[in-house]
Amino acid sequence: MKFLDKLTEKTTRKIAHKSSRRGFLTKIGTVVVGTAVVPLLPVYRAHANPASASKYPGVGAQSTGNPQDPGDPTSCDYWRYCAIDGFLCSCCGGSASSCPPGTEMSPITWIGTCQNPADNRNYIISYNDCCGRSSCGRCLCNRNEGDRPMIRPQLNNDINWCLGTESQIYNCSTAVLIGVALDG
Amino acid sequence: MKFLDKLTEKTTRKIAHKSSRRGFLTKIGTVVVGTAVVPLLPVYRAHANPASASKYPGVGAQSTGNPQDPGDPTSCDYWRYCAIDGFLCSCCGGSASSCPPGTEMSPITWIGTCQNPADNRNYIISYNDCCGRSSCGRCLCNRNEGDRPMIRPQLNNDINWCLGTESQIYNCSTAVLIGVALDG
Amino acid sequence: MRKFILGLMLTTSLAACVEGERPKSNSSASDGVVVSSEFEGLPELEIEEVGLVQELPSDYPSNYIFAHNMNFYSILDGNINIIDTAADTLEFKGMINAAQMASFAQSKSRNELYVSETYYSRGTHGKKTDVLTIYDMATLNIKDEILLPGGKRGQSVIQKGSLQLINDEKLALLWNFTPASSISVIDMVSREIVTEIPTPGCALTFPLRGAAFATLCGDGKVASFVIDGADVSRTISESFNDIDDDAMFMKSARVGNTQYFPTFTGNVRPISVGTEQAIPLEEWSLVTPAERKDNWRPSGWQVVTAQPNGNLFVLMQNNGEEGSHKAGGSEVWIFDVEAKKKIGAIKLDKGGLSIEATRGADGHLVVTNLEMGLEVYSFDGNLQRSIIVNDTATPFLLHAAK
Amino acid sequence: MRKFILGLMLTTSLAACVEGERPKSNSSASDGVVVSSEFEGLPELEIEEVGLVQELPSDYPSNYIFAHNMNFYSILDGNINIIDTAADTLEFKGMINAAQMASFAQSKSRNELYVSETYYSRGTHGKKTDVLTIYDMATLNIKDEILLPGGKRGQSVIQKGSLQLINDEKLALLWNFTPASSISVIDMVSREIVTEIPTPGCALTFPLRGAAFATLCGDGKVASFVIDGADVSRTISESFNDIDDDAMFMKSARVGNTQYFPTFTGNVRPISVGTEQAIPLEEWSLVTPAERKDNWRPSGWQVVTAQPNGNLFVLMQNNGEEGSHKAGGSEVWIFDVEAKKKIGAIKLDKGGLSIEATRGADGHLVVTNLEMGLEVYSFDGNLQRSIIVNDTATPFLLHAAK
Repeated sequence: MKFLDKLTEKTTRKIAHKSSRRGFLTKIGTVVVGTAVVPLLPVYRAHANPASASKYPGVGAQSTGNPQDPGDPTSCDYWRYCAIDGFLCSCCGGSASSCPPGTEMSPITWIGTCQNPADNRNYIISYNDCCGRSSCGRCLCNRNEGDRPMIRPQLNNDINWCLGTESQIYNCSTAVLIGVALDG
Repeated sequence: MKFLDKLTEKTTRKIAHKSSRRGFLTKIGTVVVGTAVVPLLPVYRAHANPASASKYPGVGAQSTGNPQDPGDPTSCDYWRYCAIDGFLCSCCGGSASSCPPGTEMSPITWIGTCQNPADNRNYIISYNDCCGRSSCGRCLCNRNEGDRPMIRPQLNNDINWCLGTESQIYNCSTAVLIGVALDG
Repeated sequence: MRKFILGLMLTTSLAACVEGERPKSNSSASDGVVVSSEFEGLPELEIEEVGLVQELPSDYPSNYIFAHNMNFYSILDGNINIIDTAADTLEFKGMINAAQMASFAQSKSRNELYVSETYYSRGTHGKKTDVLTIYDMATLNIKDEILLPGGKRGQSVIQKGSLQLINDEKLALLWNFTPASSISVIDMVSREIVTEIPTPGCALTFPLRGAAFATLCGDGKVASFVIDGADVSRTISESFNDIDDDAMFMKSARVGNTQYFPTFTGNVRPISVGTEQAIPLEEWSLVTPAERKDNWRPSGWQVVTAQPNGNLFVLMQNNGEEGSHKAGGSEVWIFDVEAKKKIGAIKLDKGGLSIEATRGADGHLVVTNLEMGLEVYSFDGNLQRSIIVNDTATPFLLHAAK
Repeated sequence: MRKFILGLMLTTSLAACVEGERPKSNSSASDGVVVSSEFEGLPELEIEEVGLVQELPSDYPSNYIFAHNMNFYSILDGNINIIDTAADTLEFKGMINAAQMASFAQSKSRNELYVSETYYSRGTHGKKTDVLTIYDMATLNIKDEILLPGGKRGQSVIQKGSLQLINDEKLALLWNFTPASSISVIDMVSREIVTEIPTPGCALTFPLRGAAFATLCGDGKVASFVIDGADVSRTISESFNDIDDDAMFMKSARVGNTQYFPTFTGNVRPISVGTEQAIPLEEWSLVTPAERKDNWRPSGWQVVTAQPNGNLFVLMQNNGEEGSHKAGGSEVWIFDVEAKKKIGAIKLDKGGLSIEATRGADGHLVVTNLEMGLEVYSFDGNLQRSIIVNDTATPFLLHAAK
């Protein structure tokens, strides 16, 4: 029963705070309806190691290899994950922007806006789900910045966004960088 | 990941020891083939509370109400469970000898011989599985006294004994007292 | 190895034995030396019947709760667990399966349980089947199933608004999402699908009086629908839900004829549901100015519950902020909805993700804590017991027995 | 609330950035004040493609392992996880589902994975389908499935003997149990069921040379079968397996042309498998008289593994006794099978339930520990890394990539 770790609330909240004064996607979601409207899943909680809040035990660390894209894609506090909900595909045989072998990426998806701490830009992140295999079970992560109730589906991560795929079974979630949010 | 508790090895082993000098069902199993030949499931492990090895956390204690049938049927060290394998039906809406509502008791089952510490008799226990609902998930318990490899199926608890039931999906295991083993 | 002979003897009853009286623990046997015990001369234990299956009362006591385990680590194998929250023994009553982000409802008048769910012919792939499964409450056996055509059943993190009963439990309302949103209306007596109501831009439902229901919409309005056979009439309110800056949670609880929706920043919006038309009432604050400054806000999954004719309970966190609305709360605040005033607070032992008040005079508050166990509190805040649903369960949603 | 305009600009590559060079952590933004950073003037990060799915090499490196998660808490939703046990990053390669106590095998010659499994049309109930599912190793997509008639597929705690490939991977052997025992023979090239061989009193299989296999039986004998199309010939050994007092585990490992079966009390039984007929060889002791006195015994689930042309590894516990044979071990002992002698021991960090040696010169020992995580040891006993399969997995069985 200890596999759901409440300690990580703190981690998650810290990050959420970092960009909480920034704008959210409330106005943008509908613009990107072409690609648009994202992933699945529920509750504000990540499964991190109490000793090192940003690290899931038994999961190897990763790096993008790009200093302008800092952080660990297997960590719930990676900057792109500001509104993700589910198992991180980076831990499941995929990457932050690709699905594990044998799954299918949902074409319909929900969008978040996350600030990159390296260049201080706000990027549009498309949280496409990978579908057709059951729960990956690694690196459960939930962050809700900009999340709004289901009557704004393009802004909601509670819906099973495995839609338009051959199977609606949810495996993991990606965070694909699809644009820049300019502060007008 | 801590939900599988290795501490309970000790509990289980202590019990196993208690009757390990007694005879096993090696000769008897085949006799009872009518009712006979039992339940499912795998590995020597119980999920007990480290603080009190005989108690699963969040599960209410029970009593048979009969001093000649001592112990707690929600505890892996209850005397009847000397060769059980799976989730205890006593924790799942059934009892030591009955299935939870909505499930079906397997007519085919595997037999163990357990010593009752109250009257020092060896009783024949039929480990019938309850089937048709998925894993109950409470009180996982595995003890293997008298367990033999699958070439003696009537003595093996690794086989899914949800056979002869409408569905082979395993829910939990009972320990029905069906006779007395007389030391000839 | 010694030889045993099987003796299947029916022994006489031991009912005379005094309950609770424990035998002296002198039963350790070593090397075949049988130590004598006070039961040595007594008849053998009675032989038991094989094949017994438990049943439940068809009308559940008000302390029963349905703990819906979404089973996040195997979503396609979710389940609903029936638990007696007032019991210190035999608290787990039974389980029904509820596959793939299922929805759940109970009919008190027909003693039935309903699960709308989704299956694939090969578990994770193959042919998809949406179905509403009907269980008998006493046996937990499946009585029937209603096939749901079109593959449009809405799937989300489990919530109450996706399956509701109205009109004295005669009609069921099922939320669809493809991503087009609609509501399927099913006659639960004849078990036929009556109609499908398009609800573009709206989601989930809550009951109104009679054969009517309401749904919240993305433009901040609430739409009301009255069903007359296959005919449906609709009214829509003005916009009142500030989704951008202070969204109403889509979780609500009813006291009397009013449905209460907490908002992200700490207000509550009442909606009158006593007629066939939902009427938004004036919002009030759950927090004092000082509490607001400390960012006390509702947070969790099912963040609100109520005694049907009593108080409102809201799961609260402090230091809340944008994005923290599903984090879970540290306290449950109790509100007198007439006085619009906090009248109590329960500090939670292990935090709370979802809350549910059981019905009846002797009710209590049940909490899914942040470790995914259940905790039962008296309404005045005393922790009465902890109950595990199962070792790996994620019981995000609780339904009190009607 | 501020307004944003979406800018979908393709930025130039940042490949020039030096890997590993981290930006100074001066990115905290508060109240809209954007703090300058060294990347401030640089082009935006490149826009990424939506829809990408990873692939694997069709010939897996020898460090890969298949961790079969029986998923004890949702048995109908088991899975097989492909893990690079030599990697400190990107160690998890992918997953295929494996429902309801499935069996698994891999074909190196066809780059295929096989899963024999069972589905119900309604998850836990309804119409039952046994099927052998065929996956492409590079894409992990399903290539085909072979329906298994008769509903007789044997279900047990997952083990290797329930699905074996023989005759240069051309034939698959499937264990059936109803409780009558039989072996289905499937031609994996034409994907047709060739025959079903009754094996009363016997269970599981292990390969012999060519189109032949062996099975252990309840009378202590081993039966050998040679398949010639639909014709099958059989030979049976004398009785040698003392199932009552020192049973052979039905888990074994092969070194050269010999299959090694540990026994419950600490011996090992070699069986010659180099011809079309299994020939029991002389048993020898895994333990010294002193170790036997301390009751050092094999214990766990998959208690034995081997380097194909090297040493034998056995998972051992001390203070063993009747009923402790699945408890799991504290050490892995390494044996030179020619000298019949222990040549090393690895003390396990968190105990072991199952063990598997990866192939190739740079191999290592992979252990499912008693907390259900994986640990990777060098053959000389150094713990190299810990890998979690998933948070609730019960990976009782490991298969090294061929």
